[in-house]
Amino acid sequence: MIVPFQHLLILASILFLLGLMAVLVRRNLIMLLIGVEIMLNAAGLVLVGASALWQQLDGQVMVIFLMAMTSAEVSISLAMVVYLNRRKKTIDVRAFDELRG
Amino acid sequence: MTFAAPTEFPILSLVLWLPFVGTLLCLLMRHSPQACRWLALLATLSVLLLTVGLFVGLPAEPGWLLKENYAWIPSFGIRYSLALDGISLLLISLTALLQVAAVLISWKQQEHPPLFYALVLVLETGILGVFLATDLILFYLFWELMLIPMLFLIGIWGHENRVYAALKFFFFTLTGSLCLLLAIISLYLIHGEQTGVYSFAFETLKQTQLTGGMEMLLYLGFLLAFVVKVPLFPFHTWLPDAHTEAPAAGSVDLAGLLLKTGIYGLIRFAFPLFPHAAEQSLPYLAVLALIGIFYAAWIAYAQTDIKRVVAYSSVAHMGFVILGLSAWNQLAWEGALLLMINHGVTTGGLFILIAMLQERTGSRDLRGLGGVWKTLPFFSAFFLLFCLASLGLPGLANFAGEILVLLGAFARWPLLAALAAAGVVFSAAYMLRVVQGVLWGPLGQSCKIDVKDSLPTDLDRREWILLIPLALLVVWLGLYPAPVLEPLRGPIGLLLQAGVLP
Amino acid sequence: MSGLELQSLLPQILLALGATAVLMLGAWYPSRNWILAGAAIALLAALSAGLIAPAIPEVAQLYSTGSYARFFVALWSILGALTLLLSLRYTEIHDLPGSEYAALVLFASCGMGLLSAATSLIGLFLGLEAFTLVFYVLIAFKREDSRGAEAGLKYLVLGAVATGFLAFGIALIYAASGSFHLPEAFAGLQQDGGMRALGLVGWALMLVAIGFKVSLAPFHLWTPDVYQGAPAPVTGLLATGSKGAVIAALVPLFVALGPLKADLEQILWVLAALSLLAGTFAALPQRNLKRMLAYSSVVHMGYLMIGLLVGGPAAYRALLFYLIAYTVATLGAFGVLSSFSQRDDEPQEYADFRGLGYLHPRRSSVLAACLLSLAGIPPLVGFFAKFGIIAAALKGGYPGLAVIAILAALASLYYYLTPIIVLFMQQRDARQLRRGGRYEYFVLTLCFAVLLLLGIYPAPLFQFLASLLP
Amino acid sequence: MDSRLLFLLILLPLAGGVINACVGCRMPRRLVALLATTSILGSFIATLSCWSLAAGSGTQVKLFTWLASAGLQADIGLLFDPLAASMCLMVTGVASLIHIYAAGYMEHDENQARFFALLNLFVFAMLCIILADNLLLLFLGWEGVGFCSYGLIGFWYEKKENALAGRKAFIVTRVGDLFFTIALLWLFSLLGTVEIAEINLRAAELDPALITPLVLLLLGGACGKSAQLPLMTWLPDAMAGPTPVSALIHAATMVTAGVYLLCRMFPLVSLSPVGMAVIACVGAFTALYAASCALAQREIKRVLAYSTMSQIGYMFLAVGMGSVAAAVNHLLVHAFFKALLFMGAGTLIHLAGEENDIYQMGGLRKKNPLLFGLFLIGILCLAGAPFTGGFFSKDAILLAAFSRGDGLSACLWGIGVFTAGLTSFYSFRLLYLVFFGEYRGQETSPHLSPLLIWTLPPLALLGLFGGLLNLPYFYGGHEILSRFLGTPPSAEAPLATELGLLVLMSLVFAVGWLPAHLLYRNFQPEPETPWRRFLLQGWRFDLLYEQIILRPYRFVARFCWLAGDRALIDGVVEGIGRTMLHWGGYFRLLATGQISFYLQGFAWGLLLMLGWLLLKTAV
Amino acid sequence: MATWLFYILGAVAVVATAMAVTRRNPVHAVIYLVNSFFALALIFYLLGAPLVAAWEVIIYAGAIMVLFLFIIMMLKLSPGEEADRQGPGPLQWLPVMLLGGAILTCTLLLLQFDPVGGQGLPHWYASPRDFGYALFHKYALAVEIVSFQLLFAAVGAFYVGRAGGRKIAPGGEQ
Repeated sequence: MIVPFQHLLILASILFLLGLMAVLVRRNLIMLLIGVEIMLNAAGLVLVGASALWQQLDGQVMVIFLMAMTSAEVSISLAMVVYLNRRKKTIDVRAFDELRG
Repeated sequence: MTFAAPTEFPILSLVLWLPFVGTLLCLLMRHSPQACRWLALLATLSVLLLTVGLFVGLPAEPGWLLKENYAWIPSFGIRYSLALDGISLLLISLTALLQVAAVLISWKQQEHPPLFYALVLVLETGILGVFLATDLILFYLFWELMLIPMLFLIGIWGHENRVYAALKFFFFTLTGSLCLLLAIISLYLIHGEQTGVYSFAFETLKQTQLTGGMEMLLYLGFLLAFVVKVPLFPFHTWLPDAHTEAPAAGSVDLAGLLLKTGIYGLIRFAFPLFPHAAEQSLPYLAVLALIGIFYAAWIAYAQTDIKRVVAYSSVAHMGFVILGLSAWNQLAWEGALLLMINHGVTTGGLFILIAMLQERTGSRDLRGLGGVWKTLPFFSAFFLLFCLASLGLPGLANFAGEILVLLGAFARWPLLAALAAAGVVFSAAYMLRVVQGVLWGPLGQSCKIDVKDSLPTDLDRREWILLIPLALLVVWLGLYPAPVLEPLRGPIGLLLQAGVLP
Repeated sequence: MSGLELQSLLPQILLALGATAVLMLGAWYPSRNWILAGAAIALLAALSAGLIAPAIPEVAQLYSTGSYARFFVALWSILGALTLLLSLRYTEIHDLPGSEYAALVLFASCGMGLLSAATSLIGLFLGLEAFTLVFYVLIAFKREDSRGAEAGLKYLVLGAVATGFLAFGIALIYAASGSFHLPEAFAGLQQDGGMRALGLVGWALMLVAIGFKVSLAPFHLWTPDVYQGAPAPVTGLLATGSKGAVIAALVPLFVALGPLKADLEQILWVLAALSLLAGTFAALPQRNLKRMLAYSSVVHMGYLMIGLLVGGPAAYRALLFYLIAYTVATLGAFGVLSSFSQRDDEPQEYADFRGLGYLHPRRSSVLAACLLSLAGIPPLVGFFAKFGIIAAALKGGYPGLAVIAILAALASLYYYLTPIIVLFMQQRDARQLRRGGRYEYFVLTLCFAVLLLLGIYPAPLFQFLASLLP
Repeated sequence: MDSRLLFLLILLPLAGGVINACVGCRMPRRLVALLATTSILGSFIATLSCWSLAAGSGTQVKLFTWLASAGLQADIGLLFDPLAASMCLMVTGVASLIHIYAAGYMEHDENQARFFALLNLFVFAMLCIILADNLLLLFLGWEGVGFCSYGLIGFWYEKKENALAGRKAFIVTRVGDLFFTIALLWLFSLLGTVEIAEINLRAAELDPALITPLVLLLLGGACGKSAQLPLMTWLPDAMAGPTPVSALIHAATMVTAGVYLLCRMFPLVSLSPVGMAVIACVGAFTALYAASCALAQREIKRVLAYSTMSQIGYMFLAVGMGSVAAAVNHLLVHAFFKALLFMGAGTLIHLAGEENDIYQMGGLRKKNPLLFGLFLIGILCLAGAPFTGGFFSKDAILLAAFSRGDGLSACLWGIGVFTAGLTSFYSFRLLYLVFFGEYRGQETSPHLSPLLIWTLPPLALLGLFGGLLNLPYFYGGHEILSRFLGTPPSAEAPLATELGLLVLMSLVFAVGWLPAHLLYRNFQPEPETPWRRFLLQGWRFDLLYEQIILRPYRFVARFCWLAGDRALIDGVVEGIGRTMLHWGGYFRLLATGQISFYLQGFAWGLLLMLGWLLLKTAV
Repeated sequence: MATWLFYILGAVAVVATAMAVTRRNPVHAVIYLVNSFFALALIFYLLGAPLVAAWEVIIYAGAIMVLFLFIIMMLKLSPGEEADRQGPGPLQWLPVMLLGGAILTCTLLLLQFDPVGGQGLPHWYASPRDFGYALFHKYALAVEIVSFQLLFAAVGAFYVGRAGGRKIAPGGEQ
């Protein structure tokens, strides 16, 4: 065996939490998106580990879908970033609080 | 099911849905107000004829006189089941009558007549439904169905403070009815778990075995809903506002009918379903009723708005009714129900007259009115008559009911009944104050000219047609109530057996 | 993949291909009529869902083609069609590109259809993402409207994060059970009667994502902002379809979860109660119709959660009935809003509605009817919806929730009546609005009719839903 | 003869009243008056023709059942027995005369229809009281007369005071009615019937402990109607009504209803010595009180009103002393001469140009000697001049009191005698101030309708010779009335007593007359002393009641409204609503619009879930 | 040997991610992230997923991150761009770290209760052939759906990102 599966879970959780923290704390839209990417990667790590654990491919396939989905999402997000930056001349999420209450 | 087979011709459904058809037609013809007026009158009149026909045609015997029962929502065991006994018969007759009055009194309704008449008609369907339904969910549906049109009637066509009044009315009653819903569903589930028969049919649920605590809990759920509608003492504050702010038709319906639905719910559902809990609750009901009688009479004395006085007088009268019910004997119950009918007629008449007065003088304020007899003798005569009836002058409507209630109540609560008799004196105090302020004394400044800058004119033909029957009814019910009492006798007997007698 | 599979998945495929076709053709022949075409395609898909029997019960271990799935595919297709019909005039006055819009809405309803049909976590994930991605765009579709952009951004960021949660949750569950396919995926979570810790963590993560999608407290905060910013028809779709699809997908999920649900019970209880309270309280002081509806939708999701929590055929039946009632009423409300919307702005503040009831009686009364139905006033369908849920709660032994639900219903009347009062009971100083389009009137009439008919005679729908349940 | 003819008695006035009420305003005035008068005359004739039916225990007839419910059976039914018959005769007779008088008195009033309608209805209600065979019907009449008097006192409603006086009368009497109602309820719950005859029959069955309270309750009712202490304040104000009304309602008939009630229920009443004693005391003290007030009054009608009150006091005394016959006799005689006095007063007021104040009159003897003669007869009866009707009836009462012999009766007798003196004093004060001396009012020469004079003589005669009705054997009479009524003959007092009383009473009369003669023969205005004012204001009872009843009542009313309804109940309800809206504000604040805050929501939610799950799995 | 490699790579990934998350300058952040992705790719390879590892490098490190860089450049978010001039200081970090730490501890503690703890990851190798077979047979439908997603994402991105919406002044709006 390589490592106990648990260790992999621990690693993934740490990465996930790092991503989450980034999302929580950063104000720069780009950094928020990066945080999301980290979280998704953590998910991917778990999936790959699990597919190794169960010795079946579904997990790996899911990772592929995850990546594809991520790229789709990223494309829209970055388009959004461009669009918002064009409108407000900033990508600081704090600037977007016109709707509230 | 414990129900007999449905009657071959669904006369009850006809009575029930006729007004609703009227509503739809009104909405369709919303571009010609005149047509809507006549339509509404036609619909209400035909209902009146039908009910009078039933009243004359049906025998005065205990038990259901007519039944209808069809499957409706099998998955919940909800059935479309209507039934009619002497009590409901009287109440639907009253409803039909007062609705005609309501339409006639709002004949000159100027803003959005179609919507107005449509709502009045829906309201009629709702009230009739409440008096006819025997499936609890069906009953609840009609119970709620009364709220919305009334809300709009008050909120759209009301007076100065209408929205507040409308919301207050709505939330008071709705709070109660949601408790009712909760209780109904719980009862339904308990019965279902006991017998495996999931049904909302009243006669089925009556068989449910309940533990004391649970029975009391459910009973309180029912009680709250009905008592708020009646209204009993601490829950009455919605009524003065609603009555005062509502348009004439609204006030007539509120005072004449909606309050009655509360009483009806009590005797038809709350008491029979939970006899033991009901038995335990009677003393409290009696005391609250007595408090209500005094309290309302006092407050009425402090009002300057005539409508408010009459509204509070309704609270007092309903106090008498509840006192009668709490005495739990034939005499008192007959009196209570009779008083219910009489109060419907007299108070309805009073609100009609007040509306006429306001049409002419544009004021309901005692301080501004006075000496009306000089300018409007006929109007004043009617006003005096109805006021006297309302203060319980023997020979006029209310007295018959009140004295029966007192006689019956004295048997069980001597002290309370004796005190309640004092309420009659108080009612004289505030009613005569109104008569004083409106009819007698020098001409009040509001009465010098009416809205059309001329001396107010006395009753026109429509108003005569409206008032004569009511006046005759007031005298008839006062001098010869037997025709009303007989249909009541049998059903009341049954209801009293259903409960455990003290 | 075989022809059988294709044929069995026909409705979704129709939607997807139709969307593509509209997109492509629209590139050559730009026209707003593509929206009508899209509506036609969606209806076609609905028809096919209703008429053409599936050859095989499940496609590729991803999507079921059972009657339950088919029903929701049809429902969301029809919803898509109605949304498109509502959008026609809207896109005109706001000068939005027709074909893109139509294509995106079509694909959104395709995604919803897939989600409701999912029998595997992968399928769930893909379906969910499919329409989430589309909504990112649709919400920000009015590009000249800065509020739209902000709403889009909020939905995007939160959605992306939620996706992360969902993915991680699914991954954990897969790690625990070694399968994505229901019910094996959950069967693997079983450990001496309870749920494995891994499963618990996975479910917690998934619940966050789900809570975001259907806006349960405390994951609901985005709702009012996004509702307010998005174009009215899109808001309608977002409020009904995206939430409905998730709920519809949750039912089989919980069915598959079986007894393990017991471990999540308290959490679901708290979520439901919290949503009921938070939504109610926040909705009370609202003076903006869209925001009010947003918070009220939180409350409704609380009701649906009660249904899920109780479980069992009766509760699920009540839940689905509630879902449909909610969908119709909400669609109608937003339909009225979109048909009220003008070139320069769409009235949302109550101040804009004062006395509007007499200037536009038909649309106003439809709005009133929808609100009253949402409030659960008979004889509108909302009453039986609430009735069913509360009955289920009492029967399932959750009197506390039932009481909270009743109180929420009571309080809800305040915020549902306020706009009605503003519409009908205040002096009219509202300005005359342009009369709505033909299709809008059609949709609104439809909603109204459904509200009333189902309110008066709900029996058939109840029986039908009972027959649907897996 | 068909006993159902009896219903003509009550139906004729009713018909007259209803017709006048409905269409009277469309009929010529004369016709209105004619209709009213004939209807009353009709019922007078009916009474006479039905007289034979009254013999023995009378006849009972039933028209239809009014209220019938479990155990309760209240008919529209009449009991025509001697007591009722004699009352009927008096009421219808006096009423007819007064109607005729009123036709002249009101001939220029444009509201004649209303007046006569109410007057007829009043007679109808009064006859209901008299003839009712059950307490409910009696109560109907009881309230009916109350309403009619309300309407008639406030007949000239443009003047606020008149209407207010009417309202006062109605409500004060209604307070009395409250006790009557309670007595009724109680009797029904005890005996299970409201039939008067049956109640009287079975009264003996009742627990003696209960009878006294019952009697007191009945007394309360009687006090209200008959303006006895403490419910007497309404009667003087009631003089605001037209004079015929005062004559009919507030002198002859309605006010005596209380006495009649007590006589009616005498078999029950007599069972409670305590009750009897209380009745007697109330009577005696009222007699004294009213007489003392009458001393100081200036308005002619108020003097008469107080005198009425005091005479009714005598009747109560009689009942209390157990001599129904004496009471009834005095009732009848008093009715005659008091009606006479009031009608005379009405004429005088006309004569003096609608002037009420006796200081503004005087010397009217010369103006109209005939009227003077008639009025003098009235005064003599009132003052109890020997061998007038009033003398005999009063004498009988005092004799009854005297011959009882116990201490209380003795005191009451003393009071009675003293009051008799006062009575003759104020009567002659009135007479002198009005008729003697110089005329002090402004000159007027009103045209007097002959009806205003020629309706008086019959009453004068009746008053003068009313004594013969029940002339004791001592005077060679046969006590016709008491035999007719079937009451035990008055106590056979020894000759000495009889003689002594005769002399004493004559002396008392004289003692009353002499000072009046000296003081008022030629007019000088009386000095304004506090005592006089005290008496003038009826011992200031009105102020007292204002302070201890009305003011607290108003306060309670406002308090319940503002503090109870407005502040407490509405306060709570609206408070709940406001609180919820307030909290709603906080929940709104959560939606800050900040994306990262929303994300924090996610994180916190996740943390809580995981924490809970951890707790569950760990524990 | 693989075990040691795993831990080393794991450490690298964590450190690199941590750096990426905390960098003030987006460009640096992206570069660090690329590092961590490389590490993850190697871990994937260790776990017997060569193809996934390759794609991790190609798609994530290659495509997505480059896209990020491109956007950052395009928006001229050079160091000293005002949006994040002074990035979140300790004051912002502390609560978030506490929150994250709490969640992490809860997760890890919960995982203690899971039987999976004992299981080890075996040496295992999924050949690209099998992988492709699985992808295009069992999951062909899913692939189609994903492709549609990509298509509509592209459309959306194009629509949103397209320059010059109607009412936007060249200066933007503030």
